[in-house]
Amino acid sequence: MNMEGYSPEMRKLIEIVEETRPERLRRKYRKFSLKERKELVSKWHPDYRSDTKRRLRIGPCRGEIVYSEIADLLEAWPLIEPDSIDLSRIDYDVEILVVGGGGAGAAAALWAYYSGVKPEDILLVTKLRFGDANTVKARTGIQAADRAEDSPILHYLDTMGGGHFVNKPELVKALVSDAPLIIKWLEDLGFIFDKTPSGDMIEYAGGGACRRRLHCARDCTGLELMRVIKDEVINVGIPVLEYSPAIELLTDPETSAVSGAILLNLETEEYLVVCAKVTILATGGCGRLHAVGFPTTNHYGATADGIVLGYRVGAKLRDMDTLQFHPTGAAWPEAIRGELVPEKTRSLGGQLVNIKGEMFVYELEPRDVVASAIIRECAEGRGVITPTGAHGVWLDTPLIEELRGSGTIKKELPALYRMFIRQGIDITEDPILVFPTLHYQNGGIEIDSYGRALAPNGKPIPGLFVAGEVTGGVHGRNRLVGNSLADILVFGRRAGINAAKVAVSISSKPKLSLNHLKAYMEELKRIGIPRTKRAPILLPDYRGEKVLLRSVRVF
Amino acid sequence: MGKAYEVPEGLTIMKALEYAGFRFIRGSGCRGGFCGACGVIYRSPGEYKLRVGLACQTTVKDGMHLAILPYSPMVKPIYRIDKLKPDLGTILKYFPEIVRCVSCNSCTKACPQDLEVMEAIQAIRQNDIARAANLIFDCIMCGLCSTRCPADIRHPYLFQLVRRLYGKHLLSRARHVELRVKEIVEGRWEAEFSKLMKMSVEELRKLYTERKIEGGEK
Amino acid sequence: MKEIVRKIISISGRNPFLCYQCGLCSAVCPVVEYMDTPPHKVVKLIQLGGEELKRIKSIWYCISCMACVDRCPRNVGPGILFEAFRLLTLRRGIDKVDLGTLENIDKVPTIAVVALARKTTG
Amino acid sequence: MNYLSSLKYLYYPGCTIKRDALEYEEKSLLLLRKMGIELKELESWYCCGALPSLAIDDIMSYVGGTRTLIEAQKLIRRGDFNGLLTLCPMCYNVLKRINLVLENDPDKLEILTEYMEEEERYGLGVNVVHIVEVLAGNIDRLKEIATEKLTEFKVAVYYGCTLLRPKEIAIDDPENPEIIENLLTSLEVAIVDYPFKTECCGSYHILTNRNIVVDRVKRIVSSALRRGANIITVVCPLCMYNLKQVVKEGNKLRAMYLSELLVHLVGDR
Repeated sequence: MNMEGYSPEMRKLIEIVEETRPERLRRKYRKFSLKERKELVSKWHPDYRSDTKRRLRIGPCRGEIVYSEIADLLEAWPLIEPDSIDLSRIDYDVEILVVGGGGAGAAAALWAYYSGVKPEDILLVTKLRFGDANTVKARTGIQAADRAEDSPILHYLDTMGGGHFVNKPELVKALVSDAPLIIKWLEDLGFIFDKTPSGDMIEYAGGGACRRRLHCARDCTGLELMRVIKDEVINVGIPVLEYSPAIELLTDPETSAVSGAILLNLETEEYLVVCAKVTILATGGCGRLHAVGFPTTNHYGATADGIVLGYRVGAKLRDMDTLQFHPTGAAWPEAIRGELVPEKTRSLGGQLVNIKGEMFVYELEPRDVVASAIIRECAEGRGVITPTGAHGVWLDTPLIEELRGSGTIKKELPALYRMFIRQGIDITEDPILVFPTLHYQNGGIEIDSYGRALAPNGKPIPGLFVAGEVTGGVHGRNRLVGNSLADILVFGRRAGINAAKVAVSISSKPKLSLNHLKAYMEELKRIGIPRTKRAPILLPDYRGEKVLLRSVRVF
Repeated sequence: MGKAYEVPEGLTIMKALEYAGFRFIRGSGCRGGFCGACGVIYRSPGEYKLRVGLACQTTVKDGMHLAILPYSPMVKPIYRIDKLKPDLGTILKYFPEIVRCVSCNSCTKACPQDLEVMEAIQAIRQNDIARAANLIFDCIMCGLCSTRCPADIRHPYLFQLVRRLYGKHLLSRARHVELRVKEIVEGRWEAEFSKLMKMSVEELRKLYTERKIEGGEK
Repeated sequence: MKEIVRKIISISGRNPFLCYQCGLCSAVCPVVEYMDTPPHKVVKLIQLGGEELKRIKSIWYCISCMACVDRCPRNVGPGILFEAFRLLTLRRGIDKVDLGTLENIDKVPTIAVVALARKTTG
Repeated sequence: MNYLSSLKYLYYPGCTIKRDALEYEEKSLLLLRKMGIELKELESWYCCGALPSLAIDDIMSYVGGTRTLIEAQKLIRRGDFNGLLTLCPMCYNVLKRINLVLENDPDKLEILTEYMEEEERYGLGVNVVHIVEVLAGNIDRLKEIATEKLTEFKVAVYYGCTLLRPKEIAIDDPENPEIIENLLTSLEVAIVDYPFKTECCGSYHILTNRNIVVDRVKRIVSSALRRGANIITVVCPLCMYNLKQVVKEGNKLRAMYLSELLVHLVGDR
């Protein structure tokens, strides 16, 4: 079987897409009404199926429904035995500990530094390399309402509407009000935005947004973002510890405030003790849990570690019964299955088309609507089945060239073009097959507008800030394109600034304990969780079945 | 790595190694060709060329010999971007090795992003920062070019400096962004926000449905 | 013939044994006064192939101005022998100048830096 | 200028012109334009290496220059160009010597061609010229437009090394070059003769042994001064930089690029 390019059977199907192209070039599919949207989503989206989730049996949010994969992590034993950890020997004694080396963590560290904390009093720790995060994979852009035709108010409405109106208003207000400021900050740092020669931003339309508001750096916005702020973190001298994920938070036995973390050096397998006045969790999302068996666009380390750590110290989770399935992940060829086909492909005019060459959805509906529509087409037999048995619908990329002139794809979507040409498919000539892919964790640890982690009683957990994808509340039950990069920077910044304020106000050195963990373990014992179930998992395991069955752990 | 494993056809090198039983700590990042964590060097049977690529983007071929590069050693210079002048002098100070480029083109051949790396180095040498920044915009900083460079150029960090010099000092600033920031800081939108935040979901929903979409749909 | 001499000959393509020590090279060399061994004497030492060859620093002062090469009546081209001599060091990966330590590197014309790099780094 | 046939050259600026000698470029281009000589800058060009390797087995050091020559070759095929012009004598020297080596050694050209993997091979024969040669060869055009008299100028001409050595590529007699003097004399500019016009300025020692450069330049400058010069004219950006370590603003002696001097002469200062 040839695994690159298209098979002759698939080529026949592509002819149908080509036949209907001239007709489709002339019109757009109408938008769904709110009622139609709701019907579609509730029937086809995994968020609305009952077999994908279950009730939590322990912890601060006992009784709440979350995705089963998340519940499995929360109902699991820690990696360490509290009594075997020597907390008297502190390896790093800092003011602010930032856990996570993606966009949110880097922004938090920088803004803590800008707020007066000495760089050497900050420590940024990360599981893989600094910058190995979903941030680098964010392709399409950053939303910020900065054009005269636009306003933060409209951005607010779009975000609330996209999130099904369950977003936390104070967080959305913070997001939309700070976003332009973030754009300015990035400009100051030397971020290369798509601009006109006079310096005006070229802004693109995004699904669910009523104004063109996406600020892009070609189709590698997240990559450019991570490159720039990582460079800056190193320049200002903030120490970074790579391959050292936090595997547990520490609490002060007297105040119950979070007072640092236990890290694991992945390469030497030794644990490290960090004492910190304030800890900022910026650990990212959960795509690598492969909820409901979906492929994912996420990076290798997206395993929801922060959710586990935060929950064990009493943080409230919200909207963990919803995940974002990006409507367009590559469905073929197998080598890139699940990888993101950015929304910009649709912003530029790429239409979604079923096996009969019909449009079945307006391509710029909110993501959950588009994803549901694609799942429906495939479930009802109007999708294409690939040689490896995956489902998909066509995304008519050559249409972009017809609409906007030849050369548009290479100019506007170079990374996408490259990803496919490596696999023998020229997207300027042939359409591509797409299917929803697990993309984003909509919910997470609930925060307030200062970035503080909240307990179920609505009070902040002292010493703990949270930022980025690991948080919940900003996006409600569905995130709009371009709001994730805005989110990580807006709340990374807020967490950094406010953590700095708190750190300055604390004069005494916090004490360290794992008391919270002991209490949590009592609960685990009570409901009879087997000792073999452990979390955080840190990295997914993709080893072949044969190997796993015969695995003997020696080293 | 000199040892044979049998894997299914069509897998990327990364997935093939995992199938064979390897579990990555280093050498796996975004898994989508964006982070440069998984540089790999390989030779194929019947080929004398030593090739490089990304393990997550390169499909395995029968008989291929390979090694994952866990890290590309190079030290990043420290600078304050706002204090620098966007010209070759600045770059020479931090990356003097670029004068050692002999236009051998090994870098371009190594680039998994198909960038014109050698052209970019030469553009820097010609003091054309803007052209260089645009040529290497898509750099994922994998460092594969650096491993092949006889001039010992630290391309990833060099290009990072070039891009920032361009973005900071040569691109015009967006005036409309500054205006909006000023408005927000001055509280221009506060009144509307407080109205909006007090609204019921029904009221919000009505505003949302009735809002005009820019460009509209036909 | 000593290995070092053989190498100098093969890299330069010139024959040091043709030199009859007229001293013209040293007379026209613009930097001879900074050298520990004047060019004609370096050529003599190459002919002899002795141990002291390894201690000669003159070659790092030569800037390939070609004055000695053009005027050498025996077509020995001391400057070209010097180049081969330098390359014996540079080709082992040993740099004679650390470009990273040059204080005025950002101020001088680029050609000066390029030329220095080509003549003193390997 | 219509009665003069149009002359066209490709132009290879080299790294230093675009950064350290912008005024040299500006004046040169202006002068040539006024003389009815058209220049077209190469679209891509590569570092020549500044000083050629003198070893016979250093083929790698020819790669940049040869790539540039191939670029020129492509354009020459399409347009009617008289050659590839350089302002920087180091670029001139390197390109000229690469031509020489490759003409005399077909094996080297073969190895290079194989290695470079360019779209086409270098067919030799790109005529590399230095601006001085073009000016000297078109004195008539210069005379035509020279409206000013520079009676106050007493010019010492400084050639440096790389236009004259090795003798195989020299633009004039390397022991006693007079090409620039003749040019200036025919334009009625007063010349001062002195013995150091082909002495090395110390070149790249400016980076590591500045004192060598200062010593050398002092010797050159004081000789010119003693003989009554008030202008020392230069064609190389590195010579210029090195001279300026000694020749400062307000001195009796002023350092001036040849093009700058000639631009004075055509009344466009």
